Amino acid sequence: MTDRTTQPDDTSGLPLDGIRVLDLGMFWAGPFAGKWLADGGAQVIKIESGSHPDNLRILARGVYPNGEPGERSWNRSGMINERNRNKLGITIEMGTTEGREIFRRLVAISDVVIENFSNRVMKKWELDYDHLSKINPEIILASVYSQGSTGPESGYVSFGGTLEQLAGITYITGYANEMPGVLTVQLPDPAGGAMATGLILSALRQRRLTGKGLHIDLSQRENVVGLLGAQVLDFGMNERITERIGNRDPHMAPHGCYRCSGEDAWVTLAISSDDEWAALAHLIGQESLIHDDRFATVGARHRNHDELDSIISDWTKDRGKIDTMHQLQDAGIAAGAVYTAADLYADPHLEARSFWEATDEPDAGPHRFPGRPGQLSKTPLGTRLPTPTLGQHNEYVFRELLGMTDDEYAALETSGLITTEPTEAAQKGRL
Amino acid sequence: MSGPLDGLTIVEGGHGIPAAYCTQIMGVLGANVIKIEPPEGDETRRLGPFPNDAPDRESSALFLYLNRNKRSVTLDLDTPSGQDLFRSIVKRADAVVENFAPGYCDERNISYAALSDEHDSLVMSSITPFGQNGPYRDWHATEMTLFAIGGLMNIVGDINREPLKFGGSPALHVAGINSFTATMLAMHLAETAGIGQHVDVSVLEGLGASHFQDLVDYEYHRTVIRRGDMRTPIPTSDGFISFQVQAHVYNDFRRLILGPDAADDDRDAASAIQAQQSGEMDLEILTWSLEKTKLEAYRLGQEAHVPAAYLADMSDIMASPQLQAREFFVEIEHPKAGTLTYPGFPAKLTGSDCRFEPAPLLGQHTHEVISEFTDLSAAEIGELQAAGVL
Amino acid sequence: MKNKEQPPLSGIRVLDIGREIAGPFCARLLARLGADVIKIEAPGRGDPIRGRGPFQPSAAKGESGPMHLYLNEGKRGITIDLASVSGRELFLKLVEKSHVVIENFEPRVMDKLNLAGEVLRERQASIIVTSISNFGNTGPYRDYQASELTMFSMGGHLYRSGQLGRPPIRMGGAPAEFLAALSAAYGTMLAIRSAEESGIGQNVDFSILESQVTSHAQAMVEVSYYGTEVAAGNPRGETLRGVDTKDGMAMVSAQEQQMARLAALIGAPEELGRPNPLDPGSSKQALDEYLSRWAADRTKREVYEAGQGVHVPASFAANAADLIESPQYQHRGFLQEIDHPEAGTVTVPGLPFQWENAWAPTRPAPCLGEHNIEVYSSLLDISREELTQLSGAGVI
Amino acid sequence: MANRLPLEGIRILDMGQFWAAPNAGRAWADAGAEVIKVESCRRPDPLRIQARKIYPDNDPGGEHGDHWNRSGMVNERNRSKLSLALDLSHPKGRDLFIELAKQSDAVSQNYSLGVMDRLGIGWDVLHKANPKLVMVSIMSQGLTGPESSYVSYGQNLEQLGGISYTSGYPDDEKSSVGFALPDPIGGATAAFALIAALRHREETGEGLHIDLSQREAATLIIGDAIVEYSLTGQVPPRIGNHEPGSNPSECYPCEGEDEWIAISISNDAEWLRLCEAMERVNLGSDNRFATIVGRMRNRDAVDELIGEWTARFEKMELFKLLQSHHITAGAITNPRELFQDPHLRERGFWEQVEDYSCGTQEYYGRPMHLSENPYGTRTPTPKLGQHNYEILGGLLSLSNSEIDQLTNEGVIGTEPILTAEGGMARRAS
Repeated sequence: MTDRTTQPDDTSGLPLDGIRVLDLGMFWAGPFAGKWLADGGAQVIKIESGSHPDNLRILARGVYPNGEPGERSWNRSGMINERNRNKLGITIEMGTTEGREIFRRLVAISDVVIENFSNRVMKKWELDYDHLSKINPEIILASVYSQGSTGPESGYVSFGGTLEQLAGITYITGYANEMPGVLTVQLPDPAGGAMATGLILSALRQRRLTGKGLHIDLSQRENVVGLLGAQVLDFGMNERITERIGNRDPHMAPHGCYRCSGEDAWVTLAISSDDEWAALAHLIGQESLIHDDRFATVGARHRNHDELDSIISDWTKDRGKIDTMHQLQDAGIAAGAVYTAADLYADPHLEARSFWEATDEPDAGPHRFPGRPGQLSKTPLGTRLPTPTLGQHNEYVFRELLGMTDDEYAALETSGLITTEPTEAAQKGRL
Repeated sequence: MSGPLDGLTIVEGGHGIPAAYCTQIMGVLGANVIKIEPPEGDETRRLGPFPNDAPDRESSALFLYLNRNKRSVTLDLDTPSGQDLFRSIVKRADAVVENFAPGYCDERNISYAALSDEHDSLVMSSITPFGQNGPYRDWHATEMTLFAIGGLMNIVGDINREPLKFGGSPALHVAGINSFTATMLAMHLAETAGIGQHVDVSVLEGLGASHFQDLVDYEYHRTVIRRGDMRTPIPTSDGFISFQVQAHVYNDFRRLILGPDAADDDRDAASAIQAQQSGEMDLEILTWSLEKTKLEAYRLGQEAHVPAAYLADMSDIMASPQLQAREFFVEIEHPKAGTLTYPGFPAKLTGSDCRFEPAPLLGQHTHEVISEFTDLSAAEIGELQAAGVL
Repeated sequence: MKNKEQPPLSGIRVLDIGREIAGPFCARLLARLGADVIKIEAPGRGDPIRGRGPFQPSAAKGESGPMHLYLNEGKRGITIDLASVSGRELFLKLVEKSHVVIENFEPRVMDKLNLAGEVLRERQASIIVTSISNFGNTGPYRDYQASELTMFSMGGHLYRSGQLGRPPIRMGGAPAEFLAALSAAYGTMLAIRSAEESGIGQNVDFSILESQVTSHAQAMVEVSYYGTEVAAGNPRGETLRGVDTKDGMAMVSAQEQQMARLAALIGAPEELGRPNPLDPGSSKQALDEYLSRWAADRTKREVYEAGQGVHVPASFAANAADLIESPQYQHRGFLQEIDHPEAGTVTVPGLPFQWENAWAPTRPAPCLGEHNIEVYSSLLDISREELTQLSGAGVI
Repeated sequence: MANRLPLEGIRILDMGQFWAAPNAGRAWADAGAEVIKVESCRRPDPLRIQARKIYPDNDPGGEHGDHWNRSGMVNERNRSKLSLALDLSHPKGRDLFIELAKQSDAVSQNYSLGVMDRLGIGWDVLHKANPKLVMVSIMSQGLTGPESSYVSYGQNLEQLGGISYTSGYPDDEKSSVGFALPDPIGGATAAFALIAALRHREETGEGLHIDLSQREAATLIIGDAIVEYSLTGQVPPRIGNHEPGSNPSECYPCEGEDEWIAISISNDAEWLRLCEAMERVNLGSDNRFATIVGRMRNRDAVDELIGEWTARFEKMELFKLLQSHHITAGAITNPRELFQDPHLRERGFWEQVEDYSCGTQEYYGRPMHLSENPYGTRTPTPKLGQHNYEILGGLLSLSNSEIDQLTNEGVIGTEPILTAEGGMARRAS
């Protein structure tokens, strides 16, 4: 259905070649799904507006090359550039009837719409599934809600961090027998984005079977609770509330994170069997401990875990974390140095796997960003296009895809329905 | 139709969480999942918790959750007889999802190359900690070590103490979601163009692609982000809450705590928030929070459009009005473990329903599946059982 | 003094680490007499005999095979990985609370596990280790591999079986292993008796091959006295002198002094009942012809009853159905019904002898690891938390 | 203490005849029990004087002409016992027996049903005389039940116990061969049943009567068939030489006339090792044979290619060759070969016994060694009535003249009175 003659990139042969996606996603979860589909060869059109650009373009404390916002800072924000590759970028003032009319025209020629607004927004715009399916009965609307479209808390706003708390991860994360902490890695967003992508692909299959589009009502909170199935069942089985146990493990011992030489340098290791324990004892030159009653058996190692920790720390504390990781792995022991971003970028394994992908944003310059968890043998996925600048592909989308005339297009620009710059008000947020 | 993946037959192999969670999702969505277990069973059958803490290979909470909706076939893949049966089953399946160690399948002549030989549109997803190649290919890994190498552990915990893993095994579960997505991507091409392929999923790379900010900080201006001083949440009468205050809601937040007639803060949002986070309003916040339950405080915050959250433990999760209103939890009856409450599915798709059948007993469907997928007679199946292959 | 309601071996605890047939059956005999037998299996896979069907199509793996249900009835079941340090320690703790260990691994295995009798007796001086092996724990064939077929082949019986031009044919069931188990149970009882007197345990080294050699009626002494067995030359082709009946095979083994009664029974001429001393063969043959005609329109049981009615040793080839319906077995209560959680109600043979309260009330064969909690918590009082740790590490 | 034999101090009156019961008696005697073989001159153990007699070099006479003491079947299985030849049909004989029973721990017998009672030494009598006495009756079909009076030989019991039905070629019900195993099975069962009963008696102080059925003992061998039938309602089929799970498992021809070797391949790896042994490695990857299903479906081809290979070897050479490749195999050996077998020789399985009337002979030993109780043949099989004086004088403290008197009255003796042989065949062998 897509006119390829002037399409900015070539997706032929890729799995999703020919699928068009309208990506209204903001922040992370929504755009993450859009990126997945774009990687897969879909034509993903990221839709923002001057008044409401993706917030990651205008964060209060954004990340810019060499820390300099520079001109057009909204195109230089690392957070936006890291997660919108392979997309086309356009702007539409969705707040206006005219803007939404244009959007409807795009819906008519698209397969998928992704949004992660709070559940009020699309209704307010009369762009919820009922309305969209009237425009295009085969449309698939993927709503990446924080808590789903229904229920008393469905309107509540959230971020990855708050979802971790609401879904129970934060409560079970922390130092044993101490107060909890507000600890986050924002895992819910990539998890929700990936789940949404899989569901969109499943929905495409359902559409192939039924000829009908559908609405995906995804709750990120539920998606995260789903990562804790065993803990949920444990509550029902044993009326037990999972508590914080630091870096310990219910089954493996020793199992922990040990200080190495250097600033804030650490290595983790996990022992799952008597044989691995023997291997560790050999490695740290303490063969005598192998049959020591305190450590010889599984139960004993759990009971005397504190003693073990100090013995292991004594060994690790004067060693480099990376060398230690290699030594442990060479001995057949599961171990991992606590990597910083710098360590990740320097890691030879990821290098050998060509995990990092080069992009060259018009306003931010060449950089390397992470690839993806899955690689396909016959249709390798990669970075074809850098993250678009705000409204970068307005012309292609409105002229080529919607077939607007020069006058119509000029009218759009002058009316301010489309733009390549955030409004003053929008930029104020960054101050 | 019951689910979007109706009619898909998925063969699952290997041990542990990622592959099992991936196919668990597919099973809920309607796929016919055949779990190939070694005669001694999937390792997760050994992992607690168990009902009444009584270890039993049929009632591991982790196993019950990861493997619902599946059929279990026991097969000794170390024998040519077992490998031959595996190939016959795959011949009639659409996809294989496995997390055997790298090289395992090649040694047994059930690699993608071997399997796709007679099956062009076969999709095979291989999930491993570090991927199918590269120097760490054969390294051992656990949730914690991957969380560490993945660069996430570095930002969890207190800067003056050891970094922390997340509780439970979320990273390995997310790897399962990533595998689901990658597999579906390949399935799309297989079903529309008849082209199958091998999908190489790396748990580590999934984590590497899941950083919010610190990678960019390093790439853009070589700043290494570490965990800071651990912020403790705000205590309430019965637990903890926290606010994630941003510029555009900062004054709403002031009014929430200080009262409706509190004046706007005239500082710029950024520095105001910084001040607040470094404890400027702590006393006022405590006075406000301590006389509320965590749920009340959470609601009041949200109604004031301030992103608020409470630290939910498992009892809070099960009692959550929101999750209950969504009918998120489902009850499943299992012959050995009894009727238990499980997480349902995080999404509702119009026009299809989710499926929730109990996890299989070890080898429960060996006879059924072997007769369905091969031409073996009952006597031949009996011989294979006696020989320990099935 | 113990009251006589208690079975004879009450108070004796047996650790059965046997697999397949011989070891487990030996332990089962002791269980039937009231010993507390704990069957110890490898985690996950369990005793390979569990794989022997037939199974109902949707049966849980390894729980409802007839041979398993038969051999392991009356025992409690737990799992231990004996090859792991933690598992070995668990086992040794159990040894401290037990009297007998029964094993039928290949001879080198117990040494490799560092669980030889001498080692066990460091923890429990009175422990008895009964080892049932194919060729015994010494000698050139010590480490040779064997199965029921190959053991029976070497036992000196098979050479005269079957028909010329066809391979020799073994005896049904698993006679070599079952006979060995019965004799090993005797050896074990002797050692128990000795240990109860002296407090000192010992090793019982049992050889299946040797038990086969001691199972000959006369061949061995013939060889010893004559230098050859009488049946030497080519004995094959001689099969049971069976007669066909309406519903199977029967046999009438009349001796000379019984011929007359047999002749009368089957309506043969009287003179056939008085074999001609010069040519006994001919009259025997003639008698056999009458016999087959007589038997042809009778059922196997009728032939059996009629023959026995005139005190002639008659019998019929009973199959499993005949045995379950046998009035004799029913009268003696030799076969009993047991309810098994997976298999339902099954009929299992008891012991071939009885006296008042000889038999312990039995229990069905255990599911894999069924009694882990019971045994580990109550006997070794290990916490459930630690059990979960052990389970996670694959030790139990 | 430990090297004190397990059954030392136990006295057993062994009235066993023929095979099964005397075997049990020998087992007890070897283990230290004082086992008195009670026969009578009128009714000695039939094997002394009756069918299937085997004499050294086939010569009944020997130097003393006491052929009844030269019967191999008796001498093989009555070692380590004492012999008392006592006429139980004589009132004095019966009374003496009862007196002995008072001083004994156990009585073992395998007469036909009712004989002991007719002799006036049934369980009730003996139990009254000695409440602590344990008696074991080794019967064809037990002491009770509608068929308990039926007569049978080992082969009949093989049939009635269900063994014959499962034996033989799958395609030929009549092909099953009698091995008369119910006798050794019955003997072994009796041996361990008595020790269990003795323990029970010592703990409860009460004697008891063991009612043993050889038919039931035979059924133990096929007990799984009973369980299977109760589960499936199907009578398990005859499977010949096949072993469940092993493909192939069969006897294959070897060099020489009617020589065979049994091979049982229990998994694919073992099949590969066989292919190596046969120097046909290419077969390992041959899809017809590489898997269990393949070998089942090409059974004839498998048997053919193995058979033509094995036929080139002498069976014992092949046995060792296969075992060196860790392949489960066993040569079909005959008693002569077993008698010479180096393994049994090295294990000291054969015992040289200086018999009273047969010179030095070799007999099989026992299938087990007890590390702390090295036990075995203590004395040769006694001559008929050899210990009359010792026993009556020692245990019943009769004077020599009293014993002479009994001899003259024919109550005891040392020579069979070759009359009453009738009815022997009716006894359970």
